[in-house]
Amino acid sequence: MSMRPGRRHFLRITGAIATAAMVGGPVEAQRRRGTMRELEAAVRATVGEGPIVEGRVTVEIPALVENGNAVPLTVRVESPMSADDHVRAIHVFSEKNPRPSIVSFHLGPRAGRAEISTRIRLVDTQTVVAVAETSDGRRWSGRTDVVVTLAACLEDA
Amino acid sequence: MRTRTLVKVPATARRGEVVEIKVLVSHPMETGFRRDRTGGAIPVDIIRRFECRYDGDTVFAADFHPAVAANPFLAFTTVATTSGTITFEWVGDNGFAHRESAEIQVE
Amino acid sequence: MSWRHGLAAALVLPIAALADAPAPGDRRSGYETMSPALRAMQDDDVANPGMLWVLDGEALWSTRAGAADRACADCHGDAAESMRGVAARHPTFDPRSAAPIALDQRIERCRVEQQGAAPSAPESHDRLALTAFVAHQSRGLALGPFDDPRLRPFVDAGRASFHQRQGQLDLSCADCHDRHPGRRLAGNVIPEGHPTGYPIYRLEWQTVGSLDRRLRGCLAGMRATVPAPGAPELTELAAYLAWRARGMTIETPAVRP
Amino acid sequence: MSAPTGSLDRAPRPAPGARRALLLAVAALAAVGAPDVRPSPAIVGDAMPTPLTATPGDAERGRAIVGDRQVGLCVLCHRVPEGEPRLQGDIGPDLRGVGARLDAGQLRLRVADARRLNPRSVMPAYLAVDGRTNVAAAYRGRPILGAQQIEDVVAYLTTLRGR
Repeated sequence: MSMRPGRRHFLRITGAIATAAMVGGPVEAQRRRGTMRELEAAVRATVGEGPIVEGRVTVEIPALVENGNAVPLTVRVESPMSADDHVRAIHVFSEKNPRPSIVSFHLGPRAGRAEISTRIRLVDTQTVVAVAETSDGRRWSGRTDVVVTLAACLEDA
Repeated sequence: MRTRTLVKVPATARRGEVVEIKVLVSHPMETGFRRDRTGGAIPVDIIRRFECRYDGDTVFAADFHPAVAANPFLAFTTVATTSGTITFEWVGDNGFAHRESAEIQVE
Repeated sequence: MSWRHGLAAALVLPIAALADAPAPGDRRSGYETMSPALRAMQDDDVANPGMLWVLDGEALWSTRAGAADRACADCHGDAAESMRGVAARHPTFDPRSAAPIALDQRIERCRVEQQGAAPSAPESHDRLALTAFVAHQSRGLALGPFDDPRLRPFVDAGRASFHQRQGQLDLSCADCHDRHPGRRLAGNVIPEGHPTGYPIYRLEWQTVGSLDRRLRGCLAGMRATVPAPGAPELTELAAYLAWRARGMTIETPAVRP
Repeated sequence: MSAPTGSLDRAPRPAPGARRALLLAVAALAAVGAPDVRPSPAIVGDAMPTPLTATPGDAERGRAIVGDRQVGLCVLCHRVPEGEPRLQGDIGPDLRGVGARLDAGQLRLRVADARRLNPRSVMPAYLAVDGRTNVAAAYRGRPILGAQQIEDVVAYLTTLRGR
């Protein structure tokens, strides 16, 4: 299989997830391969083709989320944030939401640190991926798996 | 409904210090994926863009999609450069636009 | 708990209920069983979305309204002083209706009668905002003591309804909140059900809501008939819950999943 | 004193005086539209040995009912072998291996009317309609599960033999 190195790097992330999903049975594994492909398509639509290297990006979400309507999220990128070496943008993607794009942040050396917190919606237990673009034109990624609790009692049931 | 915001910017900072800014704005962030009681689709109504300017320069911005939670919250940082005004602007669907500002004293 | 409280509890509570309800010393607010992330959301006033309602209430407090063209502040002055402790006393016995009255109902009466304002719906934004603002003035204070003897029959009625199995699922409030707090109902940790933070910002709602709304949601989950907001049976239940949580700290606006 | 809760794993303990007589309303069963419902399920010891319907339970359908948070509701309180464990409750006994601990008749009684064995159990009587208070209009006169659904659930539970 011949692929450009960067693409293979990113697929390795999704491949690892698909392997992990095998524990949940072949149907689940296939479904997750599908959702991860959609996620990757959204990443490509946002940052274009070219290498995306796993690393430097930390996606922080509590291990167990009590409600998917407001999930605390912190993304952090290792970067000196200097005039000639800084993070330009961070894009956050969901694997299973109806639309993969969650939020994009635009920053620069005047941020001082590449660390942003917000609150997002996640419809289900899934993987969240963040891709950072640095001033040298390179891309980095990080991800985390989140378990989202569904409300037990629905008000309008 | 009125738009309310909560903004936290340190009143004073040392030059070159990295300061944390937190902002919260009231907005339902209607996703467009929900249905009302009669089964009709509730149209999407979200904030699309947030910008933070420091003495006129954009130092941070965010593009929101429907997956940003209701009453959007952001915490980010900026380098204290000079005494001045930091402004915050949220712009979204149906003509939504809201501005806030805060002063910072840099020593 | 003082011996006087203990004696009062022994006099008021049927023995069977005593065996089940968490002892006052062991009671825990839902705050304590939330994740650190949600506790942080509640604790930081800039991160707590409920504060947006408090802010709105603060603006309403000093806005002239109604036929009388009067603001709350015109009569009550600085809410930080005049409203401090008011939420801790509600629901309180209302001599005029000879029944308990909840804080939002008390505020509504004032608005309609003193300001000449148009009546507002129980879950309307303005009512929630003003109630959240007034209740926020009691943040950090202890609930109660709810020792007005005129309140007692209503607290008793509320207790009876708390222990009444109902709905298709044939469950009582006590089945979950007295007997199984801390256990998980699906993925959700069952709280003890103390009304210490209302109106609350509930992530499930994505907005601020009242205790009535929470109680109605619970009843719907039990597949029981759901009283209208502000119905006397809900206020009785609220009076019992407040009495049961007496001495606990007011958190308004609390954040809950 | 902590109250006894779910009784699935407990020794048979018929309720003293059986205050809640098991009135499995035949009318209610008819209302769910099961033509082959047997009229009067007998209780023997801690079991209901005779199936509620002539059609044998279908374990696959039972699996779906148990896992559905709006239908069987079982996972709200119980752990089952499938699905995300962190989304399952721990109020009632763990159902993994329950098929090795209890036979079909014992399971049937515990689903149909657990409170026959322990009136204080939070486990509702799934087949009963009597003695209910304040039932929402949409559910009035209807048991939580119909007779055939209970047979399906029992058929599934009997397959849960390992942990």
